Amino acid sequence: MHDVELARMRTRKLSAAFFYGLVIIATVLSVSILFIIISHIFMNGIGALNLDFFTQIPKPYGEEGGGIAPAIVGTLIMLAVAALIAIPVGVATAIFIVEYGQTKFATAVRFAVELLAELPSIVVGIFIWALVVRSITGYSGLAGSLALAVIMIPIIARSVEEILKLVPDTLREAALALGTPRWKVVLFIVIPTVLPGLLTSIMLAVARAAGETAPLLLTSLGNTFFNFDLRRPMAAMPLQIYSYAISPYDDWHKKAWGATLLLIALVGIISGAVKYFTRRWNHESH
Amino acid sequence: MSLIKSMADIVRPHRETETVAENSQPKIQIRNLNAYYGKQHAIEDINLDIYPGLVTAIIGPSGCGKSTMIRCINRMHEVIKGAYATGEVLVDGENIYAPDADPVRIRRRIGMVFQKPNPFPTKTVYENVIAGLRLNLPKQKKSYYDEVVERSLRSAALWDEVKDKLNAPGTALSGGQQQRLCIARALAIEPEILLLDEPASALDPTATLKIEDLLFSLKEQYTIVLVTHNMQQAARASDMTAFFMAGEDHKGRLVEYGETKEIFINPKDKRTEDYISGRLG
Amino acid sequence: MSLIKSMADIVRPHRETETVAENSQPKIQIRNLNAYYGKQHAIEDINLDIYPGLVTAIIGPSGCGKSTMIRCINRMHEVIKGAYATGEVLVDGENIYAPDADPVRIRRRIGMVFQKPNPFPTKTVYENVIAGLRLNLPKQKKSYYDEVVERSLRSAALWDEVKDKLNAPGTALSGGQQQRLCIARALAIEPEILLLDEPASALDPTATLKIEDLLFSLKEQYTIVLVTHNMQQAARASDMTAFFMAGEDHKGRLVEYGETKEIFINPKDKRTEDYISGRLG
Amino acid sequence: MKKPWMVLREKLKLGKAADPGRLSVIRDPGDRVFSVIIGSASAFVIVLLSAFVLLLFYDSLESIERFGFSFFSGSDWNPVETELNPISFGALPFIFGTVVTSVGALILATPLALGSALFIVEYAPLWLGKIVSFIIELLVAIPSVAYGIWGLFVLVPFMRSTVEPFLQTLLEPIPMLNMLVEGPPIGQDLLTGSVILAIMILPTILSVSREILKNVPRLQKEGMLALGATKWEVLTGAVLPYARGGIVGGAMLGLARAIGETMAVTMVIGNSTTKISPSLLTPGYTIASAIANQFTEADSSIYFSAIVELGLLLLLVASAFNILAHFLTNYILKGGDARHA
Amino acid sequence: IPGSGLIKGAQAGEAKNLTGAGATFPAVLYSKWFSEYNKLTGVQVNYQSIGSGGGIKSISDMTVDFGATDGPMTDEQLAAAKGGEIVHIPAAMGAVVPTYNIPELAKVKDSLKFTPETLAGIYLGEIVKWNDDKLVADNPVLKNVNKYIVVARRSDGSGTTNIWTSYLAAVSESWAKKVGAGNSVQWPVGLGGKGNEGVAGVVKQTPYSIGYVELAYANQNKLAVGQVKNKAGKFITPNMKTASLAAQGVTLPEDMRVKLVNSDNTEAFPIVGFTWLLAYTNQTDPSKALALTRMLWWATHDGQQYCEALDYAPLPVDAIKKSEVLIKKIQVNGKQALPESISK
Ligand SMILES: Nc1ncnc2c1ncn2[C@@H]1O[C@H](COP(=O)(O)OP(=O)(O)OP(=O)(O)O)[C@@H](O)[C@H]1O
Ligand SMILES: Nc1ncnc2c1ncn2[C@@H]1O[C@H](COP(=O)(O)OP(=O)(O)OP(=O)(O)O)[C@@H](O)[C@H]1O
Ligand SMILES: [Mg+2]
Ligand SMILES: [Mg+2]
Ligand SMILES: O=P([O-])([O-])[O-]
Repeated sequence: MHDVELARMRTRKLSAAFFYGLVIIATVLSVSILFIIISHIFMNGIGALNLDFFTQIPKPYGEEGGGIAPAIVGTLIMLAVAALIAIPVGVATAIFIVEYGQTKFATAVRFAVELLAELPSIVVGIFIWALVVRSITGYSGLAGSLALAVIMIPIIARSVEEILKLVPDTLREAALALGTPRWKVVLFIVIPTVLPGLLTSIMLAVARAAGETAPLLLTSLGNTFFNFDLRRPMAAMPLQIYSYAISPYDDWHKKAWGATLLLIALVGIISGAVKYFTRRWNHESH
Repeated sequence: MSLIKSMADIVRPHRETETVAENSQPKIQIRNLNAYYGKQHAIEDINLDIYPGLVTAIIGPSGCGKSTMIRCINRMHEVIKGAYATGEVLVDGENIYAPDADPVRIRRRIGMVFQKPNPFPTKTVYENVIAGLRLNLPKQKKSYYDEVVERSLRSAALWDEVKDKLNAPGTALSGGQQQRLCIARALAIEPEILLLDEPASALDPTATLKIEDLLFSLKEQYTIVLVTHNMQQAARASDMTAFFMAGEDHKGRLVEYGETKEIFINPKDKRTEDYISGRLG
Repeated sequence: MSLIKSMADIVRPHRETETVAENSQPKIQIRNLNAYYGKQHAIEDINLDIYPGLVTAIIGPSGCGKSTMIRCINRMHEVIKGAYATGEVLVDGENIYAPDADPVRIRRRIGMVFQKPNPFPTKTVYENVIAGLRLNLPKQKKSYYDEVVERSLRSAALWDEVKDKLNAPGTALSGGQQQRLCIARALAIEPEILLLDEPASALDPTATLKIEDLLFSLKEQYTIVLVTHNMQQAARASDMTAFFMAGEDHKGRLVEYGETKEIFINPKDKRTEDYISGRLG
Repeated sequence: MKKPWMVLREKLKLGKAADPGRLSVIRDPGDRVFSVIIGSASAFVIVLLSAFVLLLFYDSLESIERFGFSFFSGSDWNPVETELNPISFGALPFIFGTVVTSVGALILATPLALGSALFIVEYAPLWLGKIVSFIIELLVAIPSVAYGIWGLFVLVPFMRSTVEPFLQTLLEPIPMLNMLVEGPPIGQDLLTGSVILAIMILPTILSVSREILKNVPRLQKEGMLALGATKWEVLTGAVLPYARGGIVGGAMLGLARAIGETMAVTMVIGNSTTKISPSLLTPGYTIASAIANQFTEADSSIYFSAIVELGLLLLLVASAFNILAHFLTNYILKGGDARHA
Repeated sequence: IPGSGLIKGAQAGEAKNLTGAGATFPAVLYSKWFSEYNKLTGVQVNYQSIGSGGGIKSISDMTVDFGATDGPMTDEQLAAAKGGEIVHIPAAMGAVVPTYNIPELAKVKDSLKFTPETLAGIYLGEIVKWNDDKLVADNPVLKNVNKYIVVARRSDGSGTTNIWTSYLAAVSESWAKKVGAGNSVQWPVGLGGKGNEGVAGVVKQTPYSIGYVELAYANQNKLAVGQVKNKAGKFITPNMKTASLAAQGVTLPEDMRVKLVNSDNTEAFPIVGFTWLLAYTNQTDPSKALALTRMLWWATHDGQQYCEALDYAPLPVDAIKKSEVLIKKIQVNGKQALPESISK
């Protein structure tokens, strides 16, 4: 090699090392963000978790103690109702897109799902307010559930679509070649094959909806008492976190951190549990 | 050429005495069949009669439309997005492309085995075999299923190897076993016709030979169509051979059809000879 | 067998008079080379001497480790995640796997051309040719670049076809032209060794022959290693041939190495004979 | 000889046993029922999307008719009539705040995301890459309000006491740039909004870029390596030019998310419609946080209508960016070359 | 208070749940009330403090059973309400106070003194530093506080804002012209906080800030509270007494929609207002109407005892009398909703 080349090699090496350094820095920064946030939430939140926190209703302003039980209950109820609505619609839509996806209509559905999935959640709040709160139920748990369902549907549809696409066509063809009608192929061959993945992605959508605040602000309003009636306003953890966090009360700040920790733990537990069960499932079937 | 001579040598001796079913009634009659993938015209104007009790091999270079051809016989071609076919395929004289023909029923009567073994991964060996029954028929007694499973697996020459593993998942078998399992699965619903698309291409030589033996033993009862890119296999396992080739326009056409012996030893068409001698492909 | 005879016939007549470089100094010495993809042991214990001024062909069934082998020669093997190699590769007596060896420099000295033409799509033909210079040298005068471009494209037998298209994107050429452009790109930095991994497999026969002619004209100046799955090509274009094969354990090994003429006409190993006669693969 | 299919039929005592020949019968009704069910679920999704647009449009009609384009260009958001200020709704400050914070977020997040994606795809061994991308993608699982509370109690004081004063001393002497950091460091401002958004869109940009980078043909990289290029030269010479379109697409998707993000921003941005100024240290407002703050109390019909129009604007802009992102990334992922296809 | 003690325990036929939403200004009091009221009657009154604007909008849209505001509804708003006539039932009075967070003054006992000019100046963005001459003139301690003022105000529609801006409009001509008074105004400066809680939160978290909140929020959080110069020229410390004085001598209209700012009373704190509960006179659900009227009665009578401890000013007797008339106007199916046993 020429001398010029050798000389140049040194600077090239140097710049390669320099940029490698930048890449490392970017990575370390990005990775550490998660740890920073989670550790703050954990340290600030853990102290708030006691029996009252889980069982009591909130105390009047300025009084210490009490808990956020109505919010925990409300979140669970609204999530359950939302999931009940969103799972069938989302899964059916995904099946339609994947298994019947040859038509213009299916393309339009895909596109609609895509757009709905990226809609800002506050817009979902406005929509449900205008459609449900204003003219049908007033502020209510039902309206909150519907808002969460609207958020879940496209997420479920999209992730289930991805999962269904993983089923090799050879499997569908194997079933079809046995003289099986399409719907049976879908229900008895395709879906059982990917059931664990299907459940995982559905639960992740549920977990994501669990943390939504903005649409609930406009629909479920909040409640200081326990409420199991969908027709009336319902408390929810994200709402409670928001109103407690922006308040000036130290005790509420503590509870807001505690509720945040709980919410993240809930999301973590949902996804962890799903992973655990699907893994067991896989072990059993293989 | 000497190569062809040596090929002829490996044709099984019993083939020599086989009567070719020229005057028996064809089981499948293909008439002016054209198949398309969207705008692409994949095979053009195929006319072919397939006889019961024989193994008919379809050979030809890659992309000539072999798979497309046999998928048209049980209307599996159309399950691919944008794919469609024109023309007629008569099974026992009845056109399966008639407007009121039901593809689901057609496929029930015409079994198919694919290039890559595709047992249902979530089902056991046992359940794989009776999958077709479960999907298509009302629930039966356990003893009936047991009987079907044993009969089908025996027919597929797999019973002895898997009788202790009936509750293992279908994917826990070796490649060759999986392929025979797929054959058993197809046999369980007692089809009249068996289509096999390169069933041995994923298998090692021992497994391949087992499948060939199997075909030999099944052909009395079924009409068998076998796609293969392996000359030796076509020569060994089939009674009739159809040679397909795609032209410059990429449309697959039937070049030559006849008794396997004839095709391999005395091909009439220059292209057939070239292909068999290895000059093409 | 007659097939082999006919192969021998197509070996170019000038090969007959070529002196095989048994006593010239090898340019590349491969010693106990093993290569791995993660846990998979892809090639095992390879020992091979490659001589300057000759084209050395590497042949063998798919998956036997041909690509892995030549990628070890310029330390491209290790760029795949999880892949690593052990053993020695000496170039001019210097071990490129020594701890202080610099892969960037080694690659700069050993050019490589891949199976699929891979011109840089964002660069023009002109810029594609001098891409290596831009990397390795300080900025030069335009006239210098012009000169290199013309010389390299002429060496790659491409100049006449593209001299009016130097500013078109590299991907605007035909497949064969793109492949020769990649060769020109490799030649522009004046490597000592040229590795080609199935350079003609994506090309039509005419383009293939052009590439083979090109290799013939380049071999005086370079040490050329050519991987090919095309027997005729190996027979036509190479002086030495190494036959690789993978065992049941999927590890690729060197089965036989020698003058191309010998390998094709008088293979010593039964497996070589089987492979060349088409019984394997 | 008995044909095998006849054996089966006899055994099962199926009515049609005697007639194995008929192929054409009435089809399985299950298929029709099934396709109607899943078809209507799909239709529902389309209806839902249309209903969004129609309903929001309907409710913002009053504002659209009254203010027309001045809704986007006006900077007075004044729900109360005074002697000098008539009632008017001009969303420019919200639009400005949204643009500044989301573009700011993009500027902060893209290098981090791209750097991490390069690390994952190009530098790290497989196992490490997997861990790193798993960790960064966990950021998606953190709810918006959790970012909000963290932002409010940790980030805001940190920005106020450390980052912003530091930036001020750093940029003070530089003309033009010093305008960006004028004013008292409050901590609740456009800059902090950008930072929190950057964290939130980091995983989005990361996962898109990672997929794109993985899809850069190995041949392209190896072609460069074989010429004796260093890793970095391969990245700049072969990888990034190829992946550029897709990475921009990922950034667009991040932008779409940043634009619609509500709670976390609301909690740290200061919620102020005060004058548009070049300083990033002024408190601001985004479209989404304006809706969150004002929706429940827009007590006159024109006020309400104006708020809904903000929602409509958000919907349209987010969708537009989403479509753009989709186009750019799919182009790459489906194998099209952004330049020569 | 006459009329107290009439509600003791649950009543047959009464709804067990009521939903209300609105003002944050009285939320401290209301949350105490409804907690006590629940213990007393078993009725769950879910009150969400979303701001007076929200209260007005929610009652107008009939998305809640009752609303709450501390900026009275305008005639237009009353006319636009979906469910017919709305009555303003006064619930309590309170002072809106300037509260600030200046670390240097944490140890200083005396509170800062504000004049109409300085308050308007700060909120108009004309006074930007704590050591501004105008501020220092009344507060020498500020001489060395060379810091920018971080102004906090409401981001949502607010009755507190209404009281605050009504006061500024009354005392500052340029405020009246530029900004005006109302539940939501176009603020020249400031960080927005949602609700009284939010503004108090901002002040608490942000050094060198100033905000305005109902007195209870400042006191419960130990925030520094400023004195304000009243019409008579006296600096008045806000508390229950000085707030009560603001209503003295004011003739209350029948519908109780009245503003109390900038009182003529020489000892009164100048920034004071009523806070109201909003209800339709035409109720459709008898059980809800019963629960609502009983709750309103209890609040305006028994509930007043909780005011003092929470720094609100109880209603003047005259206001209670007027509220009784208004509560009795609430009807269901053409009949008075409040049981006769109470209204006697
Ligand atoms: N799913 C498809 N979509 C579009 N074109 C297709 C599809 N499958 C096959 N083709 C095209 O149709 C033609 C015939 O393909 P076919 O698979 O029938 O060939 P084949 O003879 O089975 O080849 P092989 O031996 O490689 O399996 C080919 O040109 C092929 O490219
Ligand atoms: N990136 C990879 N990761 C893991 N295993 C690989 C990879 N590339 C090749 N292998 C394996 O290494 C072995 C040798 O592969 P190699 O590509 O060297 O074969 P080859 O002789 O070039 O085959 P072909 O003629 O098909 O190109 C094969 O078993 C292959 O499956
Ligand atoms: Mg095929
Ligand atoms: Mg290879
Ligand atoms: O009481 P407000 O929340 O309307 O100020």
